[in-house]
Amino acid sequence: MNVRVLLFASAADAAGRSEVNLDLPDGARVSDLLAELSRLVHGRALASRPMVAVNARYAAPDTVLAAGDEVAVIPPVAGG
Amino acid sequence: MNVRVLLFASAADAAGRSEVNLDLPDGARVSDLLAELSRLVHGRALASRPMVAVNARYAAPDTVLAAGDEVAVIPPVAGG
Amino acid sequence: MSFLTRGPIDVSDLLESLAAPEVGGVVLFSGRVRNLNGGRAVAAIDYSAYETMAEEELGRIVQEASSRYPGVRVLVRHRLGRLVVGEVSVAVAAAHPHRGPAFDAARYVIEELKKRVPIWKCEEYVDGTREWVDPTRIGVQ
Amino acid sequence: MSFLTRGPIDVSDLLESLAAPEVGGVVLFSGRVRNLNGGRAVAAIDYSAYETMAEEELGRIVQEASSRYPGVRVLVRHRLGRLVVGEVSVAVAAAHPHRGPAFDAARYVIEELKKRVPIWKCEEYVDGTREWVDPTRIGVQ
Repeated sequence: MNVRVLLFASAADAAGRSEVNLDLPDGARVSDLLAELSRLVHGRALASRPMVAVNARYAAPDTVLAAGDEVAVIPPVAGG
Repeated sequence: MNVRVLLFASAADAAGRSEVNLDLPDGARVSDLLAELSRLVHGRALASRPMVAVNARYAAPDTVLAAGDEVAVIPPVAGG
Repeated sequence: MSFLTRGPIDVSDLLESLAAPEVGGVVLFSGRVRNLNGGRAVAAIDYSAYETMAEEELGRIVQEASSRYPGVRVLVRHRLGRLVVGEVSVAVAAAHPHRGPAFDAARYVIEELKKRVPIWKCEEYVDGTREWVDPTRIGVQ
Repeated sequence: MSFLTRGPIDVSDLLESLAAPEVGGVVLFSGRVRNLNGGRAVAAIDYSAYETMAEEELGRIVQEASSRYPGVRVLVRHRLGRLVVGEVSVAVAAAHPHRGPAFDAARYVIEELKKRVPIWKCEEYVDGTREWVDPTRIGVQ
């Protein structure tokens, strides 16, 4: 299945882009997506322990993804 | 000695005036002044347990007064 | 320094006065006359003060806030006279490089003001009666 | 509801929006770009966000504040783009009949905003370098 991954801030800088489309096996979880993403950016640090959001809500590493999900890699936030 | 006593808010209403000059014996304390003041206003409530300020600072009942002091009877404050 | 005023309090002016390059957080508390107190419908409040002492006591409170929260800058204004519902009666603004001390200093100043500063309010109710507010009486806040 | 804005934040406008006869206390927190962070001289901050999620997360935080402090009304604005020292980056305003819940709600919202809302800052230093701010790094606040 195809999943759209948005990258922000230091994660976008590390990956050299702000969006990636990943092809993942059905039933893939957030943790699988992060592993696949790390391979794709050749070990460039995405941010130590980034948070992940699925469809604009924070999601735990074991969250199962569905086709069409919008996933976002969230480096440490710093609003205010 | 002569001491000027300022009355405010409910205390001024109770006494029917906003200022009183009291003649007190030398060495009189804040508590003596309050007793004298109560006689003067014929038992009309000054406010239960009013605070007293001497020269614009809160003063304990045993504070000794001096001639020329400005004393103020402070009913419960309600600023804000 | 004059903390007391008979004219309207301009909170924007207070905020601008606290602008400085090292300031990261500003907390402003503004108190307004509200239409209900102790279950009674309030029309207006007449504020009066022992003015010389109120100025001095407010100066002491601001000093205390500066010692407790080093680096904080605090401004206070309290209005006197007759205010109708919705008008700003008091404003406390605190600025600091970080938000924590700004919040704590603003809170400290308003709490101490309410406890210690010789200011009184005579509430005018919608039914035409009036009464001195006594926060030490049970059931009144 | 739009909590994010690219234009200047008008705090007077927020305060006016919260005016109501039952309001007794309003607390406004405003955050500004300051000239020093972690010992480095800051010239400007570029704020960016995952905008759709930031809007939703701010909406959830405001809802939480309303549940925790019944009767409170809260407004929030966060600015995006490049801000120089002294500019207001964020404003939280909370109104309530009593001051306690107004203080607590404003504090709650700004603390949660800083923890959870996907907004980032890239600091531009006076020496020409720039860096993403990571509040989880030790020694940085």
